[in-house]
Amino acid sequence: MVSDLLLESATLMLIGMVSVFTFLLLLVLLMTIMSRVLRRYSPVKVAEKSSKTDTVSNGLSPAVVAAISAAVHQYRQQHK
Amino acid sequence: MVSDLLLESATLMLIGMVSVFTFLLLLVLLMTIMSRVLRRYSPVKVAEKSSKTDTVSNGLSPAVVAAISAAVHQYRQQHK
Amino acid sequence: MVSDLLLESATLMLIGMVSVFTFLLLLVLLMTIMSRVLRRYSPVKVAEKSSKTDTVSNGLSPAVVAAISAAVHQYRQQHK
Amino acid sequence: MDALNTLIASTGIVHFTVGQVVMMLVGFLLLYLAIARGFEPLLLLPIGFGAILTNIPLAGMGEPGGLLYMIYEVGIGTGIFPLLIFMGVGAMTDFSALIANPRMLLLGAAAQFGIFATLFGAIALNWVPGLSFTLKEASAIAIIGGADGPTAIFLASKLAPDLLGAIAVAAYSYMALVPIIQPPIMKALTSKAEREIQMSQLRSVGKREKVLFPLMLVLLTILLLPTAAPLIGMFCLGNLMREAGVVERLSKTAQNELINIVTIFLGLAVGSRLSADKFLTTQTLGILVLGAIAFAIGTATGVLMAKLMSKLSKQPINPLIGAAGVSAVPMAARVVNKVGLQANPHNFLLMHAMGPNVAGVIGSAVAAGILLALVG
Amino acid sequence: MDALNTLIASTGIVHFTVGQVVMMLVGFLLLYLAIARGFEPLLLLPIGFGAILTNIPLAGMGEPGGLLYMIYEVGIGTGIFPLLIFMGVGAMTDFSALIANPRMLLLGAAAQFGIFATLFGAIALNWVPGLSFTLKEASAIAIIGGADGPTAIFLASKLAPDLLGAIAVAAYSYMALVPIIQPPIMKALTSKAEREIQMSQLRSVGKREKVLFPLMLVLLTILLLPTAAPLIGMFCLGNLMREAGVVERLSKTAQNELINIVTIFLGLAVGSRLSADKFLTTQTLGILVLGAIAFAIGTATGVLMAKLMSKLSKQPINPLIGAAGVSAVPMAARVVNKVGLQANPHNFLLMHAMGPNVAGVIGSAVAAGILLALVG
Amino acid sequence: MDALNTLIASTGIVHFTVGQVVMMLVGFLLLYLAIARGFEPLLLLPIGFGAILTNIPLAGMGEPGGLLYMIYEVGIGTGIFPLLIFMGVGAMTDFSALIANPRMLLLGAAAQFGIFATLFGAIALNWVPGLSFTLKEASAIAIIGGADGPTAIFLASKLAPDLLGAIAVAAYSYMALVPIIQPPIMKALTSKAEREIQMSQLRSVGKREKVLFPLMLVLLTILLLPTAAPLIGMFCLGNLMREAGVVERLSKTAQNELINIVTIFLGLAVGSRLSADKFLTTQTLGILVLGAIAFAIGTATGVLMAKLMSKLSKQPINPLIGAAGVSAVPMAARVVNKVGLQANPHNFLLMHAMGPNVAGVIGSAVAAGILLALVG
Ligand code: NA
Ligand code: NA
Ligand code: NA
Repeated sequence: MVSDLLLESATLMLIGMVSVFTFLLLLVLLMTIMSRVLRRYSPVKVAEKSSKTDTVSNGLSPAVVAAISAAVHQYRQQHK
Repeated sequence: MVSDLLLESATLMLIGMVSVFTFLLLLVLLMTIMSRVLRRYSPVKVAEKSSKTDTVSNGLSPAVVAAISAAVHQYRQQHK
Repeated sequence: MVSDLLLESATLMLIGMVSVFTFLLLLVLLMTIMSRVLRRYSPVKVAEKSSKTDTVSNGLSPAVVAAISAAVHQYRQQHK
Repeated sequence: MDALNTLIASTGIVHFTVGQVVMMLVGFLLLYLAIARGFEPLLLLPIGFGAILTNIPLAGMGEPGGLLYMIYEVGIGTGIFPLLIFMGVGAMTDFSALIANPRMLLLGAAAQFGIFATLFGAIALNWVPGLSFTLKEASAIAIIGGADGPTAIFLASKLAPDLLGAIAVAAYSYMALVPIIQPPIMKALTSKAEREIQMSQLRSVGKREKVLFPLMLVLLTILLLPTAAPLIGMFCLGNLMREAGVVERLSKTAQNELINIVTIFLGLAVGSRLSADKFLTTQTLGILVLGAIAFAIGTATGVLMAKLMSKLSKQPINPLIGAAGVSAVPMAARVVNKVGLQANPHNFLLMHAMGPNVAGVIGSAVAAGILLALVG
Repeated sequence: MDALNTLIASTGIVHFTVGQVVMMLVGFLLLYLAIARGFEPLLLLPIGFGAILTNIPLAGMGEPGGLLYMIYEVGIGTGIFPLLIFMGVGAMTDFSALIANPRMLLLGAAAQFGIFATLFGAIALNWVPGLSFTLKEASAIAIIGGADGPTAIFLASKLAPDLLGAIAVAAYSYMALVPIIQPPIMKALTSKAEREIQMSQLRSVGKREKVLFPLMLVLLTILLLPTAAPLIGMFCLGNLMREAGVVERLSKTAQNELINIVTIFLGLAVGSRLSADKFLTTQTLGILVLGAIAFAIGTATGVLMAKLMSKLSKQPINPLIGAAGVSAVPMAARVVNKVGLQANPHNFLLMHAMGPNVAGVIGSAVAAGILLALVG
Repeated sequence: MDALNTLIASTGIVHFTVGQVVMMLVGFLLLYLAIARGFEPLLLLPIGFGAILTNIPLAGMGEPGGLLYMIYEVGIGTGIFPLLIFMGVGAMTDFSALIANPRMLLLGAAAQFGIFATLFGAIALNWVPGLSFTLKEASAIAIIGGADGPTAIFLASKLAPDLLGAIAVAAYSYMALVPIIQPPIMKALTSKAEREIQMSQLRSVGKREKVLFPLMLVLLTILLLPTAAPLIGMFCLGNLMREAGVVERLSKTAQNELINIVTIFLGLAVGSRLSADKFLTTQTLGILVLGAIAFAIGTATGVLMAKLMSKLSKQPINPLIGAAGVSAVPMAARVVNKVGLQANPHNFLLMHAMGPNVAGVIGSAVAAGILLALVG
């Protein structure tokens, strides 16, 4: 009884790991193809976009930035 | 069969459009009356409220504004 | 009939109030014990924590504070 | 012309009953109180609107299949909405003032006499011809004296669902009327000298005490009063999320988006119980009268208890803070502060009144648990 | 090797039907339109993804027990999701422009001719072999001409649930295509001189008017058209929360988190109706054709009504703003502004077009109520 | 005095069973770990509190009609909560590191050996007297090795609902214990020279690649493993909303308010499965032991795979990053970084470990799909 189950679970282990690897290997393949195709047809855009992301990622909302530049600008006007 | 349905849908079209216009005409009437009544009894308040709305609509939260004025004030204190 | 109900509700009133007081008195007791025990074993921490809470409770988000100090700092750099 | 007849037959005008018209006016009255008078607008606005929607003839929004009916069944029939509100309120409540001075809990206990006296009064009203309350109904009505909306709705949904609309409306209305109801009672029961008493500053409270408080409260509830466990449990969960410091994003959501969403739905669902057949009864009149009495008694016993404690205590206690024991957070504490300032312009009682104020929330939840255990 | 066979039998590849493949391509097309073309992405992205998920063989996500099925039943089967969206839209809508110039409502009325003409046209299509629409189905399709997503979904869920997927997709797609569909019609029906007309500035509107407007609208609906009460009622509740000024936290939640959550679920649920058996029919073709016609007719009658009003009115009225009467807020108003600027670079019609634009929302909700009353 | 007896009979004290007391202590232990030790507090705090609430005698919060029971049935019984969490996690996940170096997926694959080896081990435990696991139960337990909370809860709710509480608690506890479990294994399997390997900087990744990635992943899942479609589908929907850039408000809501609300409810619902009869069994002991083993094996195979790749690859690969393949995002990646810094103070592996880390999420969802296909 237990040995039947053990056999079954050993099969599961084998098939499971093979399937996981197959699935993820196929994904690696697809991703590699995608990246190559995309970079061939639009090599410049990549750099642009990533720099744009950097600007956003400093975590300040545009409203805050706008408010601060306005405040500093106003202060500068009043005190020069 | 289809012609019966067509007749029915033509009636629907007629009654539907008449109803839509009736409904919205009544709404026009009600709104006009309301505006006249309100403006007769409180002509000044309208202007006040709208200016208040303008101030809010610049999109800065009071906290941010407060923070900035505090920061600029503090800076001014320390550097005069 | 009504008088039976009245008697029952009078009992309810008595037992209810006694229970409420018992429950809350026990809570008073527990809280007093807890506070004493805690203050005996960590008298310093209390003050520290409460001051930390004060700083947070001024309602400014860290992002805003950071933004403002950065702005003011930058301004100071540029104008000295 | 069949279609025209169908359309005319489907207008609301020709189907209105007098009751529906009256209840719609009640709905508009609640909207007026909420918007123009600022009476507990977060609840009374959706309740009022729900009352209007549920009384539209033919629309059936409060009947099986209708939007309001479904919201009621899912949210109040199950008790989920008031419990989620309580979790949010827990996440919003700072117990520092109470932890610094635990004896304030006794004021929260004394003020619950409003509940139990009203329960007795409601049963006594059975002598009035045309009025008839069972013990369950009387208990559900009496909880109005707890001055706590979600507790009242939770208990009413368990004990007397048919009265839920009137009870919730009465509870929130009287909570909004606290500034009118309480001051005369407070002044009548205290001397000017008493009202001038300044209290000593509260000690600061550490984080550990704040974390342990909800745990202790839930533990005591578990041991002594399991019927109050849903209410107090969810309240303590909210407070623990607030004070633990490690789940800030859950705490923020519980006290903002989640409670807001639930409040809209809770209001609409309560409003859906304001249908003519459920609201336009002599019972509603009884509920309104009893609710006001409950508030008044709770205020009075709170103040009297504070007077007693003031006499017995070494530390100065201003008896006014007893009035905050009814809960109605934070309105009652503000009223205490205001009446205190009238007697002595330098007497700021707000922080001292917060203790009894939050104690009142716990007290009425405990009272609800007792009623559920004995009557439910 | 049993397990291997089981696994292979459970892959999707071996079970795909042609219909599922086609519908999945439709799903990817919707994603493309949403992401790359910016076509109503808030709805078409989740709809497209829902279409993909529901057509996965063996996964059964759109069948009883599946995630999408449950979301559909709870949210659209009951009508709750479109009503909550409408509440959120109400909380986002500023009626100032309409209150300042109530006659704009007539443009919103005229544009509804697109709905009723299409209803007639759909029935006429029954002469085409292979096409067959009942009166209910024709009504649900015609509402596409209302250019209002939640209204279309609400009506379709009541009158023709099987067509809901196609109707919702058509409605949102044509709303996104407004900049392409409307300008030629607008230009064909107006002279350059008419398009150049500048309109006088709108008066400012007080807070009280803004608060009373939703109340008046809901009152009129109650009296005349109770079948429209759920839609217009929830819309007015949202707008009242916005304008009342006392429940800002509820209003913010209704127009942000709540509507966002519901939008995700609504999109997935609509997507779950894009299964091969429901979508790949000749009816869908009819729906797409009729939807486009409905939009075009609505635009035309809106413009024609505006021309008429322009002739009769003492105040200058630019007939272009009639095109905004179909709703499709705020896209249609922007298109009006753009076409106006092409004729006269100093002619900013945006604010003037907002009046008919929001009138169109009310108009199509009224039309939906009439259809429910007469056909439902 | 009847009422007094009723009240006393309704206190918790007199009804406590030993099992309930023990489970309540388990609940308090979880709260302690969450609050004082910072163990996955977002989940363990509500789980611990739910465990306390569900074990209150007489309150019946975890029984039919009770709050926790309803939350469980609606959210976990249907599988909706873990799927919504997965959507939120998808919206929070940045796949840049993985897209820049797709081979990292193999580390996510290798680490899943922890799952399948544990499945075998669980069955082997049937030889131990008193322990007995079916294939379904063994699979549900084994998924703990996936180090992914929502995946574990989703699979357990399908295959072994009775073990769900213990499995979820084990999964989240071991995820919190990653900094203790992993480093010794990582050091045992690598030489100091290997741990010092610096990796070359990752290339930047364009927006289009990020948009196409979730689409490709969902497509592959559809074709090969439809049973994983709900999990991976919702994950990809979340990620697509994040990267599409056109539905930012939906993405923000999915990764904040929605996931927070669901997390509170999910935690409470999981806690409601920590009742004495379900948790205090020898099986739970087996689950805890097997879970730890699964983690250890997954870590080891991940590292070994990375060693293999390091040998075969032209680009330098630090074998430590293999440990991140178990998922436990972002804890495992941080541990990798820390161990790397210990060997070489200039070796920042965090970004490089993010690739295998998110690959581990995909890997365990795939493994869950396989188990559902073969055992479910
Ligand atoms: Na109270
Ligand atoms: Na419209
Ligand atoms: Na994993």
